[in-house]
Amino acid sequence: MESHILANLLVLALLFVGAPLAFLLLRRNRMWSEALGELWRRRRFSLLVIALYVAVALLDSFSWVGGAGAGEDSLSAHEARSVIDRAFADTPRESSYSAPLARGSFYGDEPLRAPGGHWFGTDILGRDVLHRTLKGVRVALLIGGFTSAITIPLALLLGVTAGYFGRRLDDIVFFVMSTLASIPSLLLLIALVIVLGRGTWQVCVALGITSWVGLCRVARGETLKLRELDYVQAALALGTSHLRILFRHILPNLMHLVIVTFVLLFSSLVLSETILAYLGIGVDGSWGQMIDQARNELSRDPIIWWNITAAGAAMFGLLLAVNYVGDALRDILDPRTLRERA
Amino acid sequence: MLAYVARRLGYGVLVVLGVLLLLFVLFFAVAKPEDIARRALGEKARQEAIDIWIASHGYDRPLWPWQQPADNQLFDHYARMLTFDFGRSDTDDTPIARRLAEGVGPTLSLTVPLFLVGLVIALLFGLFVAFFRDTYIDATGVFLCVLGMSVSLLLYIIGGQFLIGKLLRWFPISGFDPAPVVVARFLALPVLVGLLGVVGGDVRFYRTVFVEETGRDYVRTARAKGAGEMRVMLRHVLRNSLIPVMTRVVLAIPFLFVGSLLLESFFGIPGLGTLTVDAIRNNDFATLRVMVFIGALAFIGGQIATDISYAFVDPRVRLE
Amino acid sequence: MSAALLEVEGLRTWFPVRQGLRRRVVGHIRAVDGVDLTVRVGQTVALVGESGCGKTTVGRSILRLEQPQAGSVRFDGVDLLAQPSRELRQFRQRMQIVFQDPMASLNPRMRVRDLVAEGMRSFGIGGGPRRRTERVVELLQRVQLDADHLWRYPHELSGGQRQRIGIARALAVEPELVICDEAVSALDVSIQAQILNLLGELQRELNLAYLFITHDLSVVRYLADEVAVMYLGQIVERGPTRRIFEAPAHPYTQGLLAAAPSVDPQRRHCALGVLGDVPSPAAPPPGCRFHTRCPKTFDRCRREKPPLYDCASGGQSRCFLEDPSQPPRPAVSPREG
Amino acid sequence: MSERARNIRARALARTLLPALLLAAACSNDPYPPGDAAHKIYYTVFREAHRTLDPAEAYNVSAHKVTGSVYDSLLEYHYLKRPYELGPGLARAVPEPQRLEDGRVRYRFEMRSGIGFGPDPCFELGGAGRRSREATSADVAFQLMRLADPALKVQVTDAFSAVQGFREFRERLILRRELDPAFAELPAHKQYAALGGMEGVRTPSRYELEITLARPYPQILYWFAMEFTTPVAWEAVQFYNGNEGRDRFADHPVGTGPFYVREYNKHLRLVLERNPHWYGLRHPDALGARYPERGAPGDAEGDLLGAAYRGRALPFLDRIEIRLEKESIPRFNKFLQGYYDASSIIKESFDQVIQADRLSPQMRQRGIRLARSVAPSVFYLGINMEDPVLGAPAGERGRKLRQALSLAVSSEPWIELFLNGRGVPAQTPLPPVIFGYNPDYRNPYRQQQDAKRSRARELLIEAGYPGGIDPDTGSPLRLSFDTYTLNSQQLLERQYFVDEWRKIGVDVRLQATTYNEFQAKVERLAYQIFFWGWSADYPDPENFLFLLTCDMRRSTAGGPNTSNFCDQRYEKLFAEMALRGNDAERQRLIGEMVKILEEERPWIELYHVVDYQLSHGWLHNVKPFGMSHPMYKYYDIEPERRAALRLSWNEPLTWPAYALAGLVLAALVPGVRTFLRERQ
Repeated sequence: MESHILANLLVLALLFVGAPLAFLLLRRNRMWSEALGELWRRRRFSLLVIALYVAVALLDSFSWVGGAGAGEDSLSAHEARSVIDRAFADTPRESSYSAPLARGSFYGDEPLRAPGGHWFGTDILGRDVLHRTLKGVRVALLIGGFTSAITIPLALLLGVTAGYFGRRLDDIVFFVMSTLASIPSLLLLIALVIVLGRGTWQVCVALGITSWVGLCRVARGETLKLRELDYVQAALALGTSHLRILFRHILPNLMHLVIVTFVLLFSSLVLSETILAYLGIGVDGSWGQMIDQARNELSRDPIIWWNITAAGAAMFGLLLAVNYVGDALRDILDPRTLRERA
Repeated sequence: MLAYVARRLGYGVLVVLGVLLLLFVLFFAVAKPEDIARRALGEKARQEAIDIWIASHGYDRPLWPWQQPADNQLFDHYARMLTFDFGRSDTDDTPIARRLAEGVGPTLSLTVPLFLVGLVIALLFGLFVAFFRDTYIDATGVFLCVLGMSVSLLLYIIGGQFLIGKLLRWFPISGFDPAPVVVARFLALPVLVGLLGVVGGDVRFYRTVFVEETGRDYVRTARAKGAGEMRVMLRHVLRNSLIPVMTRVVLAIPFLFVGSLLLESFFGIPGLGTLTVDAIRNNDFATLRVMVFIGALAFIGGQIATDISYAFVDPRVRLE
Repeated sequence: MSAALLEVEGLRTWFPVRQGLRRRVVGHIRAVDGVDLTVRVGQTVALVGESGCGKTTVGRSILRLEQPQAGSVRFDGVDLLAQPSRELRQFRQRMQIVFQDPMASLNPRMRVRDLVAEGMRSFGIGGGPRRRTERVVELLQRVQLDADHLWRYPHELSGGQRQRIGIARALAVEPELVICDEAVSALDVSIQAQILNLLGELQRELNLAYLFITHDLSVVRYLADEVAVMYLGQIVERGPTRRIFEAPAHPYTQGLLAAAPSVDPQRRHCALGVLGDVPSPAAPPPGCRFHTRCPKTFDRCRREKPPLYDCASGGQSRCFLEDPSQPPRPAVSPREG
Repeated sequence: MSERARNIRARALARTLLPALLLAAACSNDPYPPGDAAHKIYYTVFREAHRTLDPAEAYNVSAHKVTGSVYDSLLEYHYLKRPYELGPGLARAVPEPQRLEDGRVRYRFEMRSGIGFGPDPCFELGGAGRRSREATSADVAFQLMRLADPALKVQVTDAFSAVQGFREFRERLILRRELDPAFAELPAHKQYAALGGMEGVRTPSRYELEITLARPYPQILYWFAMEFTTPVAWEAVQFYNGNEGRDRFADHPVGTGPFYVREYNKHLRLVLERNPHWYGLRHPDALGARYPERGAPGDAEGDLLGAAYRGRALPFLDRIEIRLEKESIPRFNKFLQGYYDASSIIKESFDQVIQADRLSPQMRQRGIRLARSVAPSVFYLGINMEDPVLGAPAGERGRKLRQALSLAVSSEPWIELFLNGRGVPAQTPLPPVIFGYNPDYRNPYRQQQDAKRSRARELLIEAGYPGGIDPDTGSPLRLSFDTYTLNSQQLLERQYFVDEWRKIGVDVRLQATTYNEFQAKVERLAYQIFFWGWSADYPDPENFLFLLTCDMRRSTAGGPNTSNFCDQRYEKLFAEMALRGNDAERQRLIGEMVKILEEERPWIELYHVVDYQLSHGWLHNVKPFGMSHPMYKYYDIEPERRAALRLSWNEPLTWPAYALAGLVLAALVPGVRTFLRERQ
């Protein structure tokens, strides 16, 4: 099956099954809906910014073949293009650099094909920088999303079972954790990408392998604590099965830690990718790659600033919002404050 | 106590063995020696030369002990790493130990000032922000920290070189020279840029620690006794926050030896970070393996030191 | 007298102490060291002792939340300790536990309805979810809570309300025996009384048996039919409540009673009139375990371990003073009271 | 306040101020130790640590900067004359070929006496206290045998395989080493001697060297103008074996050149100093020992034939410092600041430096000079001729497809975008400075007008892919462009071609892999289009056209013909062309070969590099050479002028620091004041 159809299905599933489900679950659970309400009160702007990024990423993930090709590019009619790509069908490529909203090319001042049409200018190959920046949103969220899709289940599975059942299993998990944690993560990450090969999946898997330990440690430590708590003992006395205890009593009570850890992890993932991009093993189309491609343009004379600025600002905007939300979440979900608010 | 130290060390050794196994799987079982050989020999190398190279580096032997118990790469890997016989670089056959010895000076000359200055600034700024908590200074401080953390170091480096190196001409844009006065010139810019990348997270951490500490009873008591605000912050809060601060500091020390990949390679400092970046760029697995190993060793050592020193210092830490 | 519901014999729960490089077991904390107990249908037995004496471990061992090393716990004639954990489930329905800290024993992420219904669900009581909710409402009413508490979270309730939820949760599975592990210790005195009254009412209505674990003798005076006093993992005295309160036989019980009005654990030590701390359960003193702190110690206490002697006034006491063969000694004048 | 307390205060103050003072003293961008400014030191760069500086192995521009200065060769190019002219170096004259009756060819070199190796402790091996010795023909012979040694990573063995007995010597060496471990332990020169040397290399006397070729190969003389055939001291090879803390020979050059290596930190810098034993000091009249009297037309008008230099004894410089500088922008900025003496132009600053095709006024005002030259090199997109879709197996369809691809991409805009126009669009493999280049020839498949794009579309239809659609699958024809760089900036350069091909409807995918993976693909023949370049070893058309011969095929012979092009007509013409001197017939033969390439399109020729060399006014006698060969012995520097200019150009701008500090203070003061008031 064509990969874009798979991606579409995923987007649709996310939009029409995942999102309502999550919404309902949150609505049903007053604890979470209250936390979200509090978050919304405190960080309205940051949440809106993140929502905007997510929307762009979703629009860029939904693509189909057909429709009018983009100008003279006859191939594009045969390719799956996303909603974002189609939105830029009317801003044709230029021959090379042009400044934001310029009417002529940057060198030579020849008239552009879309005078004033490139809000963020064009890059050396004449591609619209806004278009590329927006496409970077999806890559960034993909890096964060896929990595956490690998990291969180793995970390939870190992951390919670190790903490709950203890003994041998705990010894093994703890040993693996200390082994992985003792390797400087950036070096391990690079080694993994080099060995696994280059590509989005490989980078995500490598990021996942290097980042699950932190979360796993948190999950294990918290489970160790929770396991001894009276309500778990009470559940045991009530004949509740281990599986149900794990899912009803342990997991929900460390979810807040997972969420906070994840949110703070997200920014470090995106930042790590820029280093990978600099080393030539990053993800295609990422902001890291844009920055790396553009890093020498600041030295051009006259200076070409819009490429690096666009990518840097887009990344900065996302990470600032994410960090702010993460900060607020940490306060809101802290059980101590929970009790205080009660 | 002795038993505890011994056990902690024993576990450290076990982790070292685990790290080595992981490295072996990564660099020997997954990577193909032919790739490394071709990279080392250049584009015009013939198969014959590649075979010679692989044989001379011992990459043609069986990997695992069950394939050949006497002479296999796994045992060789363990034996070499544990005796610190690091062998030669895959790219140019220089002894890796020598490159490490050459690189550690420049690396420390960057990381130590960066670490010390960063620590002082982060502590002072953290105290400062905690002192003015809930004022606009605090809010601005936290915002600046988050700001600092949200920007890629890559951007700081590019911007720093452009602004300070090129426009303001304060310091050389890049390079290194061990001569005493000149080295300060070379290090000033990378240290400045590195601070931007490091300080944000540290300040936020320290601020949290300090704010938590100022909420405690003894601080209130001290205030009630009429101690000045400055005195409270410096004498009481700072002193009592030492444990979390020390933890973070001690955990950062091992990384001094690994160096900063980006800073060193952009500023042309011939340290261990550059060594690593070169190894990455050249698929020099022999060197990369050693670098990862050294990093892990430093980290494990640091952790053991922290744990043991806790056991000595903090009566609350149980040894069991 | 009704039939024995729970018979504990020679219960021993030791926790291993590991040390050294190879983590060898070098000793044990003898939390519970040969305890016998009997609880009859519809009866309340109080297990009393200082904190750290192992009384909580007894409760948990009975429910097999801890794994005892030896002895037997017969519930309705079946030895629970010999049961595989699969079989254990049906007995867990018949025995329940109420914990000390109502906040810690209620999952903060669950609503009252789910908390109370959890046991029903796992034992398949009460049919479908809707029926279960109805039953939860009934239970709430039974513990004197309104139905509108149904959808609240524990942190939205007061301490007393929480403990009522804890009781409702225990009752939900229709147990015959409820182990109350310091069930009222964390509550204010006025609320304590309310909960104790509630427990009494429930016992009458549902013909429940209680094993009431507490450090506070005063709490059990009007509730318990029988009292067992524990010291360092062993029962040192037991007997009908009235007898224990009026004529305590064991010096330790006497000390406890003397200290009873005081809530402060530290002051209780002083009031006990005995020196030093509780000895370590890892290395209990030879002879009588209480001899290091007993105001009436004599030679034999240091040499021999006293068995439980039947007391003249009913019950038993682990003290050579009760030994019929022991020549009467000039009694060190006992404390007034 | 007590005396003591005051003391402590003062000390604390000093302690806080000291680093600040130190920083202030350090606040300068001069990267060199003070005192060096007064010397004739030439500063230049290397981009990454040299893997090897062994003259038998080193084969790139950066390494040749060092090896070319440290190792002298028997022959040398004239510094100024163009077309290139070969003259004597360590040899007294350029030898004439002697044809022997069985088809072999013999060259007899006569070396100068008194050629001294640069000072080095390794010569103690030949007698205590010795720091140097005379180089003789045996040292050249030793090096020629090293070229055949399989233990060395020699990349030019093909060129020397014409020497009689070269391959046999190599095989005997392999065999003997395998069979006889004791032999393998011997120092290299003893091993070679034990084998009786190489058949085609003889040293009749201390200063005579006789080379016998099994077949004619007139281009061999060019190889004697390169470091590969320099005299190498056996002492250096034996001593620097990498054991017991000694360097490897590859990291420790010892040669007879005008400079010797005084200090080498692989990851910092390499310092060359005048060689006190250089032959030029004894033979001041030797051609390579003095500055030329005459040059090419135009040289006299420039800076190149100044009266102060003509006929003067070389070298002029005291020292050469080659520093590691990985990134191009800092390197160029340091050049602009006066800390490097010469530089190429980075594309980022091109428009600042060059305006209207000449140096910008700012640059001229600084006294910077520009030298332009076409390098003997070619860059091209190669097509794997063994590919079933694109290559020879596809027959006429493949040929049309290649022609279409060739027509679709244009060199001119690419050169403009990525090289700032510093390239000559290539029509054939031959660059302008090489014999056989025809300035009037226009390749019909490389001419770039928009009209040609429609011709490319027609060719696609003829090839059976109308509109780029493969009729078999009904979807666009998908090809792979296999690149071996992960550098994102180079990927942009590759992306340009992909975008061009898109315009005619061919879906070419950029397959960016590491160098290793690319090599593996080449090994498996799993590649279609690739980007490659060739820089001439010597100025002869043979050195370009051999890249497309059957013998050099990558797939069968592991040679540099990565296109795997093999055409019998081309082969015949090549054999004839290679042996001829530069005459009209040779020109005609080359023309025919070019015609074949024009039709077959194994390459899409892109461009020949035009070097733009900038040098500061204080640096004299710089003429770009083209081939990778450093000419530092001809350079000269005015250190006083340089020191003065550096100072005036690098005054730091300090006001922003004060402004920033003021701003921070201004932001803080009100907050602190209100806060303190509240607390009190």
